[in-house]
Amino acid sequence: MAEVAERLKDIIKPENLIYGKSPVLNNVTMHYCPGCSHGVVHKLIAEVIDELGIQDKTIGVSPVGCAVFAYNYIDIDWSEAAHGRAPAVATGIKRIMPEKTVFTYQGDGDLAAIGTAETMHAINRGENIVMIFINNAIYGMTGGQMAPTTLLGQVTSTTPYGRNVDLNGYPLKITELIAQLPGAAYVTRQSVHTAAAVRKARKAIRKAFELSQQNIGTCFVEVVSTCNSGWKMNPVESNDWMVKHMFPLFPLGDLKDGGKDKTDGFNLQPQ
Amino acid sequence: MAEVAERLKDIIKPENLIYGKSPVLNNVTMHYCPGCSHGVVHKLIAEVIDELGIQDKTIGVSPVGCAVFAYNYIDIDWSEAAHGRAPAVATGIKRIMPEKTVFTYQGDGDLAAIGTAETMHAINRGENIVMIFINNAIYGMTGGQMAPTTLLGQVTSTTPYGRNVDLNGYPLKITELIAQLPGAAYVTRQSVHTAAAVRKARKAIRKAFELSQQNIGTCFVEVVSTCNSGWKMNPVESNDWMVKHMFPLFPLGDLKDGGKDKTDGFNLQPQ
Amino acid sequence: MGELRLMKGNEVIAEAAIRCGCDGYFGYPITPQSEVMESLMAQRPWETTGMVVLQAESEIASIHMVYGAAGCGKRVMTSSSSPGISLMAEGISYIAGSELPCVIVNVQRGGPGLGTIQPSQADYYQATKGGGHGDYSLLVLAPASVQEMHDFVALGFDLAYKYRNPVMILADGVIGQMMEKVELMDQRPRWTDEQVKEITGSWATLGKTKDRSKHVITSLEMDSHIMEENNLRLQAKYNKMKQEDVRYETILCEDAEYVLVAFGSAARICQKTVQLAREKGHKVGLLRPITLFPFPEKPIEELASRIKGFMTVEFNAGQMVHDVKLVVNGKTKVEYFGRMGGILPSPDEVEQALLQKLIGG
Amino acid sequence: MGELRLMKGNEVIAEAAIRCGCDGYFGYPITPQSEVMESLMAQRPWETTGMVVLQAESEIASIHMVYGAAGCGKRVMTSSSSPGISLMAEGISYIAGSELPCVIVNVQRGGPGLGTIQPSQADYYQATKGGGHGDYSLLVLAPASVQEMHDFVALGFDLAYKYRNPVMILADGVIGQMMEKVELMDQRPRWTDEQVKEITGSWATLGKTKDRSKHVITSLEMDSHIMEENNLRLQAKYNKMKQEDVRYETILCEDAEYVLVAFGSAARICQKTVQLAREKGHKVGLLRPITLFPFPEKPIEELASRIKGFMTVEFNAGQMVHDVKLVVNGKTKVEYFGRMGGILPSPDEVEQALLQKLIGG
Amino acid sequence: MTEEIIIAGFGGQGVLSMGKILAYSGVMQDQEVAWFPSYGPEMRGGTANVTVILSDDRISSPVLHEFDTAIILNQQSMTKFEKMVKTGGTLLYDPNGVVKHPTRTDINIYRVEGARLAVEMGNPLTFNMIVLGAFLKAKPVIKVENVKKGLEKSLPERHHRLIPLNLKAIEVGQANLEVVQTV
Amino acid sequence: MTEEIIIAGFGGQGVLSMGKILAYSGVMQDQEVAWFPSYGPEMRGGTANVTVILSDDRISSPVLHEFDTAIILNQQSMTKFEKMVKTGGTLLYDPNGVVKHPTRTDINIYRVEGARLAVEMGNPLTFNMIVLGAFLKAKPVIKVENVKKGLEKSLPERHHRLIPLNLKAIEVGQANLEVVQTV
Amino acid sequence: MAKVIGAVVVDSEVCKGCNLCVVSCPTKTLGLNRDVNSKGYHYSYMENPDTCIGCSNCSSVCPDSCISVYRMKIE
Amino acid sequence: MAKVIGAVVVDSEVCKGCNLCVVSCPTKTLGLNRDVNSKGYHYSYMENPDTCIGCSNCSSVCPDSCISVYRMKIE
Ligand SMILES: Cc1ncc(C[n+]2csc(CCOP(=O)(O)OP(=O)(O)O)c2C)c(N)n1
Ligand SMILES: Cc1ncc(C[n+]2csc(CCOP(=O)(O)OP(=O)(O)O)c2C)c(N)n1
Ligand code: SF4
Ligand code: SF4
Ligand code: SF4
Ligand code: SF4
Ligand code: SF4
Ligand code: SF4
Ligand SMILES: [Mg+2]
Ligand SMILES: [Mg+2]
Repeated sequence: MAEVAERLKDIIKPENLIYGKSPVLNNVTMHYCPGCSHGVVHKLIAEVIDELGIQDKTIGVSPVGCAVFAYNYIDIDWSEAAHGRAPAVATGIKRIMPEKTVFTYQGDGDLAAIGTAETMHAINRGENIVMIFINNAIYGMTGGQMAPTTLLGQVTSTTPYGRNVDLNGYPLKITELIAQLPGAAYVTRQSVHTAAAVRKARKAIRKAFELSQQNIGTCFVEVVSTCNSGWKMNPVESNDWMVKHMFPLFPLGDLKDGGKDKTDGFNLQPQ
Repeated sequence: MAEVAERLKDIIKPENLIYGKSPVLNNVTMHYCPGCSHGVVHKLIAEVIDELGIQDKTIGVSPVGCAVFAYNYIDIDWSEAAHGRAPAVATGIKRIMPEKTVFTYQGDGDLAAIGTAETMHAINRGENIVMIFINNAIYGMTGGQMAPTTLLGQVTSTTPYGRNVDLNGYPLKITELIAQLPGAAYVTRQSVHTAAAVRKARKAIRKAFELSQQNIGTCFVEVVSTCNSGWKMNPVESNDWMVKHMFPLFPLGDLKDGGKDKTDGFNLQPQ
Repeated sequence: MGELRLMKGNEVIAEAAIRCGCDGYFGYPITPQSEVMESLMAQRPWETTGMVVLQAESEIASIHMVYGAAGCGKRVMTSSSSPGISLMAEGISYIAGSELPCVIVNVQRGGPGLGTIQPSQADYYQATKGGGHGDYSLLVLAPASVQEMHDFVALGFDLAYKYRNPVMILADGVIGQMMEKVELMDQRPRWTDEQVKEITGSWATLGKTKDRSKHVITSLEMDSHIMEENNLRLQAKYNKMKQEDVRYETILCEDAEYVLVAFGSAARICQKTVQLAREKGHKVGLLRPITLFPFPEKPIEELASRIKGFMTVEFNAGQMVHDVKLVVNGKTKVEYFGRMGGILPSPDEVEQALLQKLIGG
Repeated sequence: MGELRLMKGNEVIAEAAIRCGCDGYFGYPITPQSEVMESLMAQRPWETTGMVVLQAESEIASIHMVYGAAGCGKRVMTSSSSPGISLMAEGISYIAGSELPCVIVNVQRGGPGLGTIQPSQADYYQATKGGGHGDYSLLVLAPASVQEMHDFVALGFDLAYKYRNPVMILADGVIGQMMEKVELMDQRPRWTDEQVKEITGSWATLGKTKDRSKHVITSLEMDSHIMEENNLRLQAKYNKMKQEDVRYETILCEDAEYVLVAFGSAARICQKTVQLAREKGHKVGLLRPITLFPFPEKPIEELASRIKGFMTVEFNAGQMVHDVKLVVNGKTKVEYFGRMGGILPSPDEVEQALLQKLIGG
Repeated sequence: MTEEIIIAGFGGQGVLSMGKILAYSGVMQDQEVAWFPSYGPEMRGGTANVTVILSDDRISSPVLHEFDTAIILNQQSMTKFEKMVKTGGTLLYDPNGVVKHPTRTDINIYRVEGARLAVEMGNPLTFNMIVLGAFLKAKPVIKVENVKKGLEKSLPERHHRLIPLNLKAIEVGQANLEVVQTV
Repeated sequence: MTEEIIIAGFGGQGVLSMGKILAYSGVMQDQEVAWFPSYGPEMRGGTANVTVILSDDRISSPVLHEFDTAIILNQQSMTKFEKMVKTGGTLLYDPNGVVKHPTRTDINIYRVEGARLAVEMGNPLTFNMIVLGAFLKAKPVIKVENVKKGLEKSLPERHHRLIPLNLKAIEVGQANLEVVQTV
Repeated sequence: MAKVIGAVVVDSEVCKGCNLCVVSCPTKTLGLNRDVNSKGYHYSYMENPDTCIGCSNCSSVCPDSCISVYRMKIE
Repeated sequence: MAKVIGAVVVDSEVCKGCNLCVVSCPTKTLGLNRDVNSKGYHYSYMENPDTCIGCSNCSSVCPDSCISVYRMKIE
């Protein structure tokens, strides 16, 4: 036992630290349920902001949703946004302070239900912002109601017998639509259920923030996520459920890369 | 001269009438500017309602836009809708009276700007309604401001130097997005600038109303249209301008046919 | 006697809607009232009474779905909480302008903005003075118990159809989340097609048959003279409400020297305050407006001429107090006591305020 | 003297915005005020002063763009007309709750619903009693001339920043569409980054530097006690407005026996009525509230104790009349005269009403 | 001096811009002015009218129930506005647009064949300037030089070449004013 | 008879459902009842409390500043609610969640080792029923048969098989009530 | 061979003179009248009444439904 | 061959016992403690401290950033 302690003391030295809490994260325990994906994504954003050295020029727009208190956790300037309006708020910020890096952080209810118009139009204008989209197929904050991305058959508090297409409509694959908007620069779908996935997601978020410095259009990162409370499973089961049920409909990977579309196709014809 | 009159008298007899004003059109002069496409599309809708014999079961939802008075012209029951909300109003009507035929009639500002969320979600739910979309690339009613579908370079009262992508964003090809929604049953893009086009457009509208009787999802007919007042051209020039400039971005033809998508892909995976 | 149940205010709204034969509900989740839709969804009334229940993509969509369905002469409703009701402002103005009957439930939370999900009564102005644009009024019912949450759904529809006017049930987080014993009404059938036609056939969009001219649901009128007539018609209707449908409750007002005026859950607290004050020998009564519009002007006017003062108790910065003052018109003292931010004053706290502001002062 | 121009009220809003160094405008077309954005777009201020002008996809997006940009300590604004303002209700409540300064112009048209595009003053309640949810107030300026449309833009920003509160310019279709001679202010530079930092650096989202803790623009507060404090802070601010920033104009009130109370274009009509009535020997004056919130209580109170009666003249069903009554508190008669639906009463029509309701009666 | 004028006709007749030039000319001679149009979506082909007030003093109401002068260019406007001319006031009209000629005997009545003269001038767009000329002949409330200045101010630079034509039209109007009755 | 009760503890302790069963039992014996919870997003892992009022008369305020009985299941709740028990009232607590034991001398104080007993019963979910049993022993305001009826009414059919276990837990609670002081 | 002849009737009061029928007529039958209707529009009329083949192109494109088309076969 | 050994430090007060780190560890180093922290969570800890290779998988997946990972090479 003493031997083990000795050995650990040897390893646990500042110079051997290879992964710790990001300095851009505040020392506040997050209010999220145990195992919630929000926490992982917060961490990645903080890490990227730290890596890129843009803490002093980044403005976050926090949504209405479980991440409503995001401003308590990531140590940057933040603006709240009413439910669904984060892309409009971010547009206002970015247009008025074009030298800043502006990002929104939104859930599926926020981004793909009430905020559909703001989402589509901000991206179609090619606003030079980053959008982080937490798709957990449910309204976490309000207690687990159906979200636009809820699967058919999935049980939520407003689809207690499973989502039914006639009663409730189809799941909305909004990221697929977004990828087709000419103003989108980079659109990718990631996940954070394994360490490998987390590393890929971090890369994607970093790329989004990097591209955003070049003002080449909207960078959009969907993270397929879990909401174990809403789903009424434990965090580990939730990950399995997500892999099994959500990935087929929301396959991971890049959907668009390379900046806004050329304007040719959208112009008046030459005289 | 007399001879001519004689000859005409011969031809102009009730039994020789092959095309006259539809009985489903009221005897009211429409308030539209001379040559406005709205009038033509109204006529086609009236004709189709007449042909299908569904005057007594059709409820129209008139928008805010130049067609705000549509209820004065087509002799059916109508509900107004606030700007952009026609798909929600139509959803309310159709869900509560599923045996009726319900259609919306909306401009590009109405359907594709302020009403984007209602448009996308009604169709994604597969509401069994018909949507007629008058895309004249401008806000006619309010005096010719930029619409979501205004082309880059196009002059409007809010883009007096031509629409510019950095200032104003891209034209939104909303019909292309709609065609990908699983709830869409039939999506087509038509025009009414020539007699041939009018006949095709009538067929499309008829098909939309016919399919709508089968409750197989949303039927969506875009009509690429002119707004000569807003464009500041005469009606004939407007048609030419439309053909030259709008058709390349908004090519005519069917975008989807065959009913709502299968639900397989959207379901939970089998146990 | 009807079935007795222990239920939450929010749940009972759903239950009452189904039982009174409501045709449709359109809504969007928001705390503290999400249980309304959740209860409806759990009950699947579409399989029993045929009631439609739809989760919309937003409160804006909800209210316009209500607009469409109400235009068909059907009895439809929505519910939300403060920020969601704000989003409905344009739609509610349209509904009032088009004279459509419907029921809108606001289970208030604290504002402004995102504020707090805790209870509040700060939407009194919004409900009674028209949050939306233009001259219109909702008929506003303020339930003070779970039983009234139940009763006011059916009553709301009755009044909505009597006046062809939207009715708002202005509740709050307390009543929404509280469970009480409630006597449920027996299941009534939804209106049959024939009944709908009989009741709404002169205006609803049921499909234009040959025997009548078309029906148009609209608030639009470009002719100023007709538009003014429309406005006057609305005002006449509101006056009629003032004549015929004022509702209120008085407790121990007969011999009262001081009267508390409070609605909803604040009135529940005041009930106990009255008790506490009476125990100490103060002649205190309570007037509880049940309809906030039309406001109970007459009983207040009558009291004004003989009592020493009123104190309103509100979970807001002082809103209803102005309506009381307007009626009292200088005849006696009118004070206000309130808490905000979701804090609920306790009965003794109200008693102290009463002593300080009125009785002692 | 500044440059003289003949301009429409709507156009001058745009001109004044550019000249007073406004940083950004976000809007959506609606009659009768679309010329505001059109004029801005025609002027291309982004090439001169650097002002941002963006046509949003809706009024909802507009107001939330304003929210974002105002949170950066920039001087931004939007404009709309009645239905569009209703759509902003939630956003305005958020702005008030987050204590963001900005200017919102409402060029009113007739409601409720789609109503008419003709002029109206029926959004008085909405503007002064909070169309959105929760306890909040806008500072409301009511211009009665094109010159005031000009002046109130700069004044609006000054007051908005003085109080960190949204300011509404409550105009109507008459003032928006009318052309008058206007003296334009000289072009002022927009605030430099240094100025912005100096003025708003303690709260704005300018990017968190090492030397300070993060700034968060929010209206959210789940701790009821802190939320109540926030509410009390807002109320204190509104009280301060009542102390320091009441604005009104009186015309011939010194010896008046009867006083008309009217704002905006109604006051213009009443000015002539005063003239007509005086010509006939009636001692009539006019009190024109310039700030509708804070309402000019003192001058009305003073008059109340010595005149024979007030009559408000409003293009609505009688809204401001209640604020006058609240102040008068029974001390003298308070009448209302109004027209609706876009009908504008002529000066002699007002005179007749005055004779009937007050002088004659 | 205060002159309260209503100009009324069809949307396409240049009613609003005639009022605008009049108002701008008032500014040029240091007067207070107000220009208040009817507005609406019905303006397409419908009627249009504008109230113009020129005054040496601060202007009160832009909404009036009687006018010093009515300039009337179609029948609908005649029906509506003839009765709103003050006793002793002035009514100027173009007979081409009118079926029922004015019948009042307590006001000054003038006519100008604006439509015909405009066609004769080879440019229908000069119509409103001809009518304006006639008005200024009947009631010289504005100096023509100030109208010129007003035109210069109100027209965008690129249209300044049209000013001579407009001034010519004003002359034609002045020369062709017909007096029907004076009181 | 009116009994005003506050039950307070952590979110996961079954505070709200204990209150619910109590309220439902009141209904079963024809009383008026009110059940008023704290609510909020912070309920995840945070504190939860519920006011339950049982009365023979119409119930006025669900908001109270003092209680006949406080049932306290963690330290935070002890800090908050000990002082709100009426003089002569009752405080029941589980010592496992508590560091600072109650110090008042003017109230009746009881304890029950709910957490420990629940583990002993082999089912931590019986915790709240054990506490309820203890309460009913201390203050028999509700008959156990009515609790049974209440359980039957309030639990969904599929959970009825759990009723015997719950009744057993109530018995365990009744048997294990410890009297700290009575006044 | 059966020849088809046609004729149209334009509701000249409703016509707004937009000219769309005129340019859509394959046989140049229609023209805009020099006269105006009561709303001031140069309304459409059969300038060359002989040439109409009753194809109803004009009527199809007319936004104001003011053209009735008649057709008959002659041997 | 250089071998890599590692160790982690879990902030047991912040840990919510979600178990995600435990299942993500390739070497089964981690486990949930029987004891609970002050919030009642069974926090994560190095059950088998010898096996850690410092791969930082656990730390990557931890939503609450409560794991610090240390690694060193040994010859
Ligand atoms: C206007 C308005 N409507 C509704 C709500 C209630 N509400 C808060 S968060 C939310 C949705 C949360 O779901 P999502 O966006 O998916 O975020 P998650 O909590 O799942 O991360 C809703 C409906 C609100 N605050 N404001
Ligand atoms: C909430 C709201 N915002 C704005 C308006 C003003 N408005 C009326 S119609 C319209 C747009 C019209 O354009 P479109 O939908 O393309 O129809 P069109 O007139 O071109 O046929 C607008 C912005 C309104 N009536 N309501
Ligand atoms: S409710 Fe769902 S999304 Fe919200 S914190 Fe809990 S697990 Fe995360
Ligand atoms: S403005 Fe345009 S869309 Fe409207 S009626 Fe005229 S031509 Fe048609
Ligand atoms: S029917 Fe055919 S041929 Fe005859 S006028 Fe019309 S378009 Fe010409
Ligand atoms: S198309 Fe119709 S409205 Fe146009 S000119 Fe021909 S007949 Fe007249
Ligand atoms: S660093 Fe790697 S090996 Fe070590 S505990 Fe974490 S996951 Fe396991
Ligand atoms: S992942 Fe983090 S919070 Fe979850 S058990 Fe491991 S250390 Fe604790
Ligand atoms: Mg979600
Ligand atoms: Mg359009």
